[in-house]
Amino acid sequence: MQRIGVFVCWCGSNIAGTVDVKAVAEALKNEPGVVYSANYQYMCSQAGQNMIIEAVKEHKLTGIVVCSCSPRMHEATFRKTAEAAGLNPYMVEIANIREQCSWVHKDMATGTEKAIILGKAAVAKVNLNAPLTPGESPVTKRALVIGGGIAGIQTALDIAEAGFPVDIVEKNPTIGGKMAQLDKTFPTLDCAACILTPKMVDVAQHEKIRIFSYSEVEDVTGFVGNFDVKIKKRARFVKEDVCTGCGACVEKCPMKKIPNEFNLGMNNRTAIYIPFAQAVPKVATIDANACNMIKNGKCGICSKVCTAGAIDYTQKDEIISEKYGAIVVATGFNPISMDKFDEFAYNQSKDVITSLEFERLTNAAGPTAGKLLRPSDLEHPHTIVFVQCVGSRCASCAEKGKEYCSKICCMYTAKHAMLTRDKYPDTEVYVFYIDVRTPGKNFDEFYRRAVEEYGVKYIKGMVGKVSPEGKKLKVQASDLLNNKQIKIDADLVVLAAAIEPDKSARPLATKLTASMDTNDFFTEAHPKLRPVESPTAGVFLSGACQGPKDIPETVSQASAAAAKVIGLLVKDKLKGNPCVARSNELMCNGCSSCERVCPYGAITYEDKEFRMPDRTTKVRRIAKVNPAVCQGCGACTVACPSGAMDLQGFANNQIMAEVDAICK
Amino acid sequence: MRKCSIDNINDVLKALSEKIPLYLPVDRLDGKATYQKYQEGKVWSNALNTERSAKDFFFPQMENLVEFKTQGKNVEVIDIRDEKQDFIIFGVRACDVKSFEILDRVFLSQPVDTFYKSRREHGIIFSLACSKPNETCFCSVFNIDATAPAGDVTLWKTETEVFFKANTEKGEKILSEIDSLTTECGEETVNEQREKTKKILSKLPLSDLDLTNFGVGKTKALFDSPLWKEMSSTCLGCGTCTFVCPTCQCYDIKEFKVGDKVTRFRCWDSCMYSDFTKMAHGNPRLTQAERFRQRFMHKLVYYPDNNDGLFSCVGCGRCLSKCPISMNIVKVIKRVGGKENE
Amino acid sequence: MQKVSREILVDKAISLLNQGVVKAVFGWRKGEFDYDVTPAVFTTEKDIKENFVFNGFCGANFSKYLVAKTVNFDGKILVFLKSCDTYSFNQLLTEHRFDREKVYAVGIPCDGMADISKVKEIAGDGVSKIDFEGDMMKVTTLYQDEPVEIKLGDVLLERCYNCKSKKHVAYDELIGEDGEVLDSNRFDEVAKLEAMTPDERFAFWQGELSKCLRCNACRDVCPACTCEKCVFDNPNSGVENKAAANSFEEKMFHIIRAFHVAGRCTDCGECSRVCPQNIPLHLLNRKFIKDINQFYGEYQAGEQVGSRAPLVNYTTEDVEPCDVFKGGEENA
Amino acid sequence: MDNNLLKEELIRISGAKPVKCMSCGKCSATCPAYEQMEYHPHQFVNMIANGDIEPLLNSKSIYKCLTCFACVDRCPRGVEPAKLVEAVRLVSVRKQGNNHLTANDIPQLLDEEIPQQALVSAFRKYTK
Amino acid sequence: MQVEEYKPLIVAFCCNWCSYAGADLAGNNRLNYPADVKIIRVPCSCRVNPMFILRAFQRGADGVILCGCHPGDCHYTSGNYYTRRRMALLFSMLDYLGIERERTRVEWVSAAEGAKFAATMNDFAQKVASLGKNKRLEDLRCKK
Repeated sequence: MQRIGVFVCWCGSNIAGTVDVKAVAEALKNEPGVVYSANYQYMCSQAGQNMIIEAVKEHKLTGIVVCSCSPRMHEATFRKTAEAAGLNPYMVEIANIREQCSWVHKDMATGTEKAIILGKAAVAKVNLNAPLTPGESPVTKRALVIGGGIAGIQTALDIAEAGFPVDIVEKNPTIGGKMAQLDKTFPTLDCAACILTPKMVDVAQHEKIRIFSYSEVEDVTGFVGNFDVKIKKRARFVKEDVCTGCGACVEKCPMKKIPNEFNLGMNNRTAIYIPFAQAVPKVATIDANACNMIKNGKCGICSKVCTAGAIDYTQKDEIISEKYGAIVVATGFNPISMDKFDEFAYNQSKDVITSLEFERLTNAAGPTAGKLLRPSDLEHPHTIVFVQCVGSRCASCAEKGKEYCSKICCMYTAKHAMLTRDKYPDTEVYVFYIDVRTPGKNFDEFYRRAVEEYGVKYIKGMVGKVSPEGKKLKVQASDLLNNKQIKIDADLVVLAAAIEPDKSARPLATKLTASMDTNDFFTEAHPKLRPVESPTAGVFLSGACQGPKDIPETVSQASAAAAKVIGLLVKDKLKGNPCVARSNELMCNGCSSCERVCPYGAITYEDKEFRMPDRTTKVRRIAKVNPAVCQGCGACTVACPSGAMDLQGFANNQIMAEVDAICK
Repeated sequence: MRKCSIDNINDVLKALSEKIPLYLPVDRLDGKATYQKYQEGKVWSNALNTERSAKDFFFPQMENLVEFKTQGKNVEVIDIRDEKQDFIIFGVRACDVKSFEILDRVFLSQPVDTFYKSRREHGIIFSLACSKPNETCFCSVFNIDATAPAGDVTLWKTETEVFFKANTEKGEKILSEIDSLTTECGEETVNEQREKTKKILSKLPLSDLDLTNFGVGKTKALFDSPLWKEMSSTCLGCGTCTFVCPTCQCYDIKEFKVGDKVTRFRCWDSCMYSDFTKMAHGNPRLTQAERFRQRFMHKLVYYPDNNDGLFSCVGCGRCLSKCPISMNIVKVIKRVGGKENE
Repeated sequence: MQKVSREILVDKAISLLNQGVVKAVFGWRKGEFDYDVTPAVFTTEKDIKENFVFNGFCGANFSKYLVAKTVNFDGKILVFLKSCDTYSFNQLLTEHRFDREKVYAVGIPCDGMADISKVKEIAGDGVSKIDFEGDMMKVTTLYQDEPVEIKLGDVLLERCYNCKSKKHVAYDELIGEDGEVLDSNRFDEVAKLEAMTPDERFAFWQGELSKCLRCNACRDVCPACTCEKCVFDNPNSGVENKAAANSFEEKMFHIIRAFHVAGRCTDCGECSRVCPQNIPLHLLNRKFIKDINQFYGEYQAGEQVGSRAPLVNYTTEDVEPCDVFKGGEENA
Repeated sequence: MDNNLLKEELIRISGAKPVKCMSCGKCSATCPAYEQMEYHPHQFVNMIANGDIEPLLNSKSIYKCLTCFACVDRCPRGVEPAKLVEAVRLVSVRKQGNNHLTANDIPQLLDEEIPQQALVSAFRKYTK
Repeated sequence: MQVEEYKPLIVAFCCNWCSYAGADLAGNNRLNYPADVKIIRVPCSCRVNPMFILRAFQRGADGVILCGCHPGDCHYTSGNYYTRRRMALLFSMLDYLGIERERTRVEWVSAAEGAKFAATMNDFAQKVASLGKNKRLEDLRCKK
């Protein structure tokens, strides 16, 4: 049986003005378990708190009810008071007789009556309170960043700068991501490579950063502060630590007709290759699907020309196990496939290209060495049509496009148009748009410059049809402002394809038990207040894996995620919230209902042996809650049909006791 | 013996119920008969028997015993027993009448259950002879004469008439009050019906049940039979058989708390339930097989052991028709008491 | 007469037993009367030959038994599953309630099972013999000189009358042809109730639920109710109650019982079949199923192993609780 | 008929959703009968959404739509403009005397080239 | 004749992050609502078990209202979506059993919506009062 002390606060006249605090204290004295009841002007004052501490000692109290303002105000205060008095802080309950009583009711009789009832409910709850201790878990001081684009790079650098080791896992042979493929960046028009490659080098040279390129996350177990991750390092048949990146092998490789992914298939590479000159790590990789030596055992030229002896045709995939305290997802985006947009003739004509392909066409390191040439005949295009919102804002057909706005297309199209006019003043440049969206620092100015200074023709309306005719592309479009249908004979059509999360994100989310929205973007823990955290504790989000973003936004989110990670890693121990779910193994059916509603992936299952009534044993599947991961929402407690799952601090019997007390 | 025309039975019921509340089998909407309080418009059912047994009248499913009220640190005990008034149960079949005797031996032996006793004293039983027993009936096995049941008054019903015969002083007194509605008659019609019914009874498929292997002193022989486990293996552990049984008499005592008031009540328990007789140390019968055995051993061995060989089954057949898996006392008698077990 | 005869099942059982594929057989055991069959476990050829029965009264759904019977059982158990039973079977697998490896499931076709109380309503009491001939049964009673002929279709169990599917969604082996998912009228009764006024509905349910004995047969037979400890048996749950003490307790029990199986109930109809008081319990479960289908899209529990039950799922566009009544009014 | 009622009627007949339109103009961009039309597909959508329906009813544009459904196929928002045009046409044709094609006109249209089926379906489509 | 004014008893379950804070804000702004409304704090609306709601009716509540964050704003991201499904089904079932639908309600109240909280409680209390005492889900043992 508890020995409960009740402390009724006047809050000056805030409470005492409409609640007869003495009557409340008097009435609660007779409640079961109550051994002491008092009232005081300001319970939250030092004097008030001392009064509680004294009473705990004098009356050997085991539980405390404070009838005062909202628990959102002073629950923490009185928990500390209880702790100071030698009580478990979770033996305190607050009856909210200010915000929810004295301030909303006018007359003394009503207020007093309600305050007594609220007090009784709190007493009924405290009677069933049990001391709770927050669980503690150690923190592994190492972070994992999944994805080596600008988001991953920035996050890794920031974390490493704070002194914590970081591993980057990148599925491609090099880090750099999409930004490495870009030519210039809006709105400042600096060269992407010029600002990205120094960062890539920083990463490569940072003593706290390890890069696992050509690698993927295989499996994740554990929880915040204590993730166990298995990383699959795919065989690249080149010893990373030995290869100097000299490129002799690339030169001599006889298999020269492999579409070059880095240039989006617009030119070819060899079977052994280095994606681009500034690749990090600058190490060759053998494409096993293309290499004759690996496929048929015939060739071996690269091994002969490699003076460092880095080639190893027998290399196998390798699994690396490592412990991490935090995981940052930075898996990025891809343009969607244009295959389904027949009206734009993407598959019919080489001269209909996506914007990313346009980036490569204008890039000095690209397939045309920076000269803008038509892919079909390598002639200089004179009329270029840019089409915006291809597959974005597309609500009608989920299999074709995306319902959301891809956010970056308006700006990069303005950039493309402007640069084209700048370099080739003899070209006609048309941009067909639905809306031009330019929220961002210097963004609208940039777009207006394209129109006003560079003479880019912006036409409000969509392109309906592109049909290749001879060397030309017949573009049929509408000009909504002039209410005209326009027909243009274009040389090049550039489609601003919608962007979507990388395909590797969905399986990764499953491994991380991080939640995703229907578009496969990772969901944040709170859309406004916790935008860089995933609901799964210890998993953070960086860059376009969370939603479409441009580079400045990506970098700020990347640094924000890094700050959150650093905040986690500096702690030696994680103290949990003890008000978490707990499963009663004896009653658990192992049915998985709780696991399915848990937004944090805090529930796992294990087989456990139980004694049966007839004294035999049986092995049963039961749920286990990881208190470090559980956030205490209680969704599982209702999903559980047997009531095996209960929430500490808000237990079934406690809430029912409150209901009873209120209703009697 | 007196009689009245079947057409006048409502007048009789009305007259009887004027002074004393009367309960009789009435067809529910789903066609099944239950005991309901008589009032104008209620029609006496022609069904062979009621869905639930008549034990509810003396041993209801739930009954409040006492109340406690706490005030501060004091506890006040409140006797909530209300004085029972007389009541009539009309149309009780022989099997259910016999069940009262079986319950009496439990509740009226020392220490007397005063709740039961007071109800029993106030109850006036109008029993009804059977004429069309069902294939599930086996009361004759327990030497119950379905054609002449006991009770304060015995009734026989034919297509056209209802016959009344008082067996006790109570019965005579109450019959005399409705003299004006009945006429004196001979016993020929009744005897004729009884002979006819007896013939049917003797031909009933379960009338040849052999109980020789049960009864006094058979505990040792039957207790360890492997059949208990086998036969109980698909038992669901529900309480249907015990709750429809007219002789099952186990109950649990529980409390219901509202604020400062606690009501202590008793309610039927079932030996089929996993928490049956569960105590602080746990449960003495760990598996369904043991609980299953308890039910049938109690009816067929332990009870007779303590009650001069009287079986505590009356062959009403309710458990036969109600068990969700069709497991029942007849199957137990045949298999556990039959050749298989010898 | 069922499409599949007792002999086929007996042969199947014996051959699987003798081949050593299974070590025990779940089947129906012959009782005192032709309609009286008990679920039982057979382990010997002799027992199967003598006591295995299969006729139009084999309604019992064996799926739930597998939860208890497969535990610590060395080897496989043969279970015969009617199409409706296979849904429960899958649902239990979804909830990890037994080890699929320990079961050999044989799907059997079913023409619907008879309800003996409906037979007795037509033939009268004192049924002494029932012979099956095609889809007719000849019922001999103690009180009628000539056997009464009854069509199976006229005395089906409610759930068979509104059979939702003749398709087997799980089996290792199927006897005969598989059937199809049917367009049943199983929600008609629910719609009829929804069309009543609240007062009428209240009176209806008050009448039905007041018959409740709290024998727990509905719960104990239910293949979705396999909790290690039911809240109604757990003194610490706050809702434990042994007796249907009053009309509140009756409603509480049935609301919570139905809610706990909502989205998991396959509508196998066992609850109504076993209720000794003939309470139409399926109308509570079906209300939930109907609502789920209407609000959250068609969902059939047990159709697929591993499917996500509607109550442990959501969409951001779900109907608001205050709007659920609008559907009902449209129906009215 | 009151404009709002007319709008409701058009939406009901067509089952289309003009409110989903984001004014991209792809319907008009894709329309093969654009030049023949006084009002273009995107205008149909916009004008119906605004309840400005009378001009459409009186315009010959409703008979210029080929019902090729290119706009329906291409519309990124699932607005289905062709169905709206069709609905306006139906509303017009359903008014007594508004038949676009009468039986008397047909002999003049007959020639060797034209498939009879086309005339039959045109007659069905343009007549009450 | 003076008839004592009937006062309904209303239990309001409020989630800690939005609705409870909304109720606090109603207090801060001194917005009145009937004292018949008694609030129970839960971490999230998804903590509310249908058994709690029935329990409240059993023990004498005349109306039960559940308040949570607006869909999409749940502190735990998805809790109120589960609440929405559970309560939709539960309320539909209560209605099916003939229990007055106005006795139960779910309302989404954010921490900023003090005024909405007060208005909701005023409206709910008034609707429940017009229904009179809860007779259809009462437990006579709990009456005084």
